[in-house]
Amino acid sequence: MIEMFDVWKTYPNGTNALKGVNIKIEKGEFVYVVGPSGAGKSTFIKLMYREEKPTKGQIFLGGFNVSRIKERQIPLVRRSIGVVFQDFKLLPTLTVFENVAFAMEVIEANPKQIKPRVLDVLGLVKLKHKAKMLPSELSGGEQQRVALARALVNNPGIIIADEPTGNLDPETSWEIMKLFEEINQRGTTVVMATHNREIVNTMRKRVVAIEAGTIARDEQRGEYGYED
Amino acid sequence: MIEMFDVWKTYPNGTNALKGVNIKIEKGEFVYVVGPSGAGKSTFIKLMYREEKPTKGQIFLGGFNVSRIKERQIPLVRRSIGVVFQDFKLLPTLTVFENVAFAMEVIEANPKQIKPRVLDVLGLVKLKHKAKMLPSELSGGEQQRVALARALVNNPGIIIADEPTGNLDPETSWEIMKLFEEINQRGTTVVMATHNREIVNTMRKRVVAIEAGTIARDEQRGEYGYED
Amino acid sequence: MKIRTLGRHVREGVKNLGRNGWMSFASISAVAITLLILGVFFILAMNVNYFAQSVEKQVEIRVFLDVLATKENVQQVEENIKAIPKVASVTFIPKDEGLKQFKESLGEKAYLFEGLEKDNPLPDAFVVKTTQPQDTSAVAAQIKKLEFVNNLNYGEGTVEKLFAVTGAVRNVGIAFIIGLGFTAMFLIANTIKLTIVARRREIEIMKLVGATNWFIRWPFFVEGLLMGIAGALIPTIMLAVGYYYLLDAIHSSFEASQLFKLLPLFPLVNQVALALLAIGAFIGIWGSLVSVRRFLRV
Amino acid sequence: MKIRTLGRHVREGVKNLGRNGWMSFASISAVAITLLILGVFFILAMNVNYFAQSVEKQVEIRVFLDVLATKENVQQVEENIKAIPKVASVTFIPKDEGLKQFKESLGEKAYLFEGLEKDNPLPDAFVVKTTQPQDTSAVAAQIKKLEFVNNLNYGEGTVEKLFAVTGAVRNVGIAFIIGLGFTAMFLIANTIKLTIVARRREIEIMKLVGATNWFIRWPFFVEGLLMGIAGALIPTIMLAVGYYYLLDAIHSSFEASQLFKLLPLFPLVNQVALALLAIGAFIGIWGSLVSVRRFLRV
Ligand SMILES: Nc1ncnc2c1ncn2[C@@H]1O[C@H](COP(=O)(O)OP(=O)(O)OP(=O)(O)O)[C@@H](O)[C@H]1O
Ligand SMILES: Nc1ncnc2c1ncn2[C@@H]1O[C@H](COP(=O)(O)OP(=O)(O)OP(=O)(O)O)[C@@H](O)[C@H]1O
Ligand SMILES: [Mg+2]
Ligand SMILES: [Mg+2]
Repeated sequence: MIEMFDVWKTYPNGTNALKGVNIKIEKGEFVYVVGPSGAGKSTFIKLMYREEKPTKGQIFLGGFNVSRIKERQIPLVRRSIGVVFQDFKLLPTLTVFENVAFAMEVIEANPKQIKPRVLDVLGLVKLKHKAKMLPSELSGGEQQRVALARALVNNPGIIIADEPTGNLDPETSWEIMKLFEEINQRGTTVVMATHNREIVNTMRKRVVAIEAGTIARDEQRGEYGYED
Repeated sequence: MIEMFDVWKTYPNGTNALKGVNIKIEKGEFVYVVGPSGAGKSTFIKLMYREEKPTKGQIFLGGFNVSRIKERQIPLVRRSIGVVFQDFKLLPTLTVFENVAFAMEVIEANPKQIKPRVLDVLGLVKLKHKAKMLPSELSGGEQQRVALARALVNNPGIIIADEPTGNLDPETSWEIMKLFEEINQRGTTVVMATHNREIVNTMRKRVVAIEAGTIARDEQRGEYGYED
Repeated sequence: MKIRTLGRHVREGVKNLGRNGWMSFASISAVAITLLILGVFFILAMNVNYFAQSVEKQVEIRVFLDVLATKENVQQVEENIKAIPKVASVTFIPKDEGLKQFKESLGEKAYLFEGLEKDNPLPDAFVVKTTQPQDTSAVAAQIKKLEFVNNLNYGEGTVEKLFAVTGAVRNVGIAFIIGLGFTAMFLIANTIKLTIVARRREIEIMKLVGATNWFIRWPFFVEGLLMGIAGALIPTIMLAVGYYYLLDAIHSSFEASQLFKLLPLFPLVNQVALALLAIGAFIGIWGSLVSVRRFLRV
Repeated sequence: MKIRTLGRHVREGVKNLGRNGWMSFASISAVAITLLILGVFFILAMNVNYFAQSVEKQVEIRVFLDVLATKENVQQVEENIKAIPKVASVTFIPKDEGLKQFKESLGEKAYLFEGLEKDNPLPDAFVVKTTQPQDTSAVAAQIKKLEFVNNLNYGEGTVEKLFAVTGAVRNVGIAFIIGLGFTAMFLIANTIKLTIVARRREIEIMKLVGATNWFIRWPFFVEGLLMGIAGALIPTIMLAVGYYYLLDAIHSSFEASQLFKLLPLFPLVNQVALALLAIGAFIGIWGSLVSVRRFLRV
């Protein structure tokens, strides 16, 4: 499903964020990406949906060679992935409902199906009652859940989530994690960067630890690690 | 130090974020504010430094009646507080160094003292090497630490932090918490909204639990609670 | 793209005008003000041209005949003149009429020549007009060669100067209108760009969520078009109403209506409306699309 | 505020121009283009006014004396005319000179009056100029009452029309310049507002970090001032150079220099520079401060 071969990423300012990453993630897997702040987790994730271009190396995702793809095909890659961004990236002038619906409009979904589906997903993240509000009228955790709803709405084959529980209380976090588990059980590949030791250690999955731009550890049913 | 009497907050869109909050926080205390997503923690905090105005009730902070204060005096209140915002609120066109220095320029500190002090604080949050970068060139956790550095730089009497470890790995979170503890030991009042059960339960302090806009629990050396 | 998506884009474009209310307002008013200036100068230039034309039309050739010419000779000359290409009209002025006109042209000084009627020194004459005033000297040269034409007068020297002036005025006017047109375009596009730069983050987010470039462009296209049209309608209406009242004011004062002969309301207003709407719509669309493009590379 | 803080604000204002590079560029070029238009029309209006003045200055009163007036009488009349207030100059034109001038004014038609020298019908005359051309008819009325003045001619009727036209042209010119000035101000302020709206979040953050309103305003003040000045310098230089070459081109062609009498480079360029810089600086500052104010209520 997702494969990286010797992927390097140097940002224009000279920061070496990734240094030769090799990984293979199978269809239907559930992968935690862990590591200290600034290790390169978000960069690793951004390369998958082509927010960033690798400086060197090859990345394959679905049928696409993401590192060599034509400009015109980038939207196709992104539509096959649902992304929860670390900084949410909600459209500030659209309501919660419109933000989630936008992802469906982009794939030119049948307008009749948009409304029920969006309300469904907002129900899953418990935000149906905030559907008509703007992102600026939401709490941090609520915004994060809208971002999650938008990632889920199209039932993508891959879900990539960058700290989707960073702004959530443990209870809500667990509900969200159960949602991820459920989706994963239905065959969706899930890649999730997280700092939540409790979750990683309880809900055992594959753990990829990134440290200073390289994969330091890659274990099936792994632990968060980094005890203090 | 901080006192609230029957404080209500209704946002313009009708959301009742706080419903009659009474609290007294003494000078030098360390208070965790916990509660589910959307409970009103950020609102509670925003009232203290007057980002939001209470709909009803009185708020006293330092020598100021924050709920009745004159427009001209608001900056004075804010300068006596160091705030770590949930969404960081870094100035996008300024470098890390300039962002932190800005808080010192605002109080018209001696320019000669700005540079060493800013580098000092950046050292505390381990970001000295990123001093010349723009916020957009940082990882989520790095941005959060810049926000923290800015809150600390003026040695304010009160530190208010809205989930200051939300984007940090457990190890870095602990370092930050030790920093808070140290500052608190030197007499600084610390108010911190958090979702981090591990931290709250390990580093025991006063815990104020907010639920649906009211204070549900207020315990010295309390627990995070909300077991699942 | 499916047809229903087009509908979505149009709706979205309209909604965006409201969502970015203040910005839309700033943009539309900048477009309106810019086009107002352009429109005012367009109307001015058209009227200056009209005035220049009416002055040019007063140019005529006065052909003085030989005193000895018989009636038949005179008729012959008239036909010969008429045969010259580019001659528009030929009018016979008998010598008595000629003297009357001459004295009228002298105004107050006429009394100095009181006694002249008894022994009229003026010959019979023709007044010749050409189809294009600028052809005057060429035609005059041909008439001069005719038999029984003793002399002719069309203000040689002065007429050439007049045409130089009207020509220069016309060229300067055209240069001004073109220059103003381009600066108006620049200003409008610039304003639209500024409103779109403020939304660059939004464009980036849309792309990251999987929108194609055209999916993003369409609503901006509609928005730009609407801003351009709205920004053009306002000055068009202002100019139409303003010009109507100007004409009214001038016609109501006899003096002013003698001095200022302005173009009638129609078709001038139609021309202005067409020009402004075309520019507004074109730059509205072009400005948005160009500015959006800068942020599509995500 | 401490003095060293002022220094910080100035530095910060300058740096902000660079930090918001693209926006600053867009703003400055919009200011420059707008002021360029204003400057062009300012120069045009000044020259039209100059032309109108030179036409008005040609107005003179021709006073024809009684044929019976003796030399002493003539001198008496001259003194009497000079005694009238607002009379600027009096020139004696003997009758032979008068006939010559008259025939010259007839141009080609002069041959029709060949024999007139033998029996000159013209009397001696004075040419009178007034200090202000507009005083002509008043002065003429007074001269008419003098002894030995037989008649006078200053183009009654025509002159009034001329002044009506030049007055109208002047008023329209002033109206245009004022209108353009205001629209230029609006456009500049609008552009600056748009660049600042894009930075509203920044202003809010500064306030939340404890900055006073003035602490935030100062760098914007400096930035607005610099944008205004930069945006005014560009068109000032362009206009100065352009006008220099225009004058050059006109002077190098004899024909053109006869037709178009333009104002010299100085002091016109100084006036334009002053006007544009004043407007640029003023609106730059005003535009930024007003727009910043909207976002200070945090
Ligand atoms: N746009 C950018 N330009 C330059 N450097 C960048 C950029 N984005 C990230 N970096 C740098 O690359 C490194 C890896 O960043 P990344 O965002 O991948 O970290 P992360 O593992 O997601 O951290 P966190 O847990 O704090 O989110 C960091 O040192 C960061 O400063
Ligand atoms: N600016 C606003 N306008 C309208 N409603 C708001 C605004 N900010 C917050 N709210 C609402 O007020 C309630 C409390 O929000 P608040 O941000 O205080 O929650 P919180 O406890 O900080 O949650 P989180 O843990 O998710 O950050 C929520 O229901 C939220 O939707
Ligand atoms: Mg990250
Ligand atoms: Mg919050």
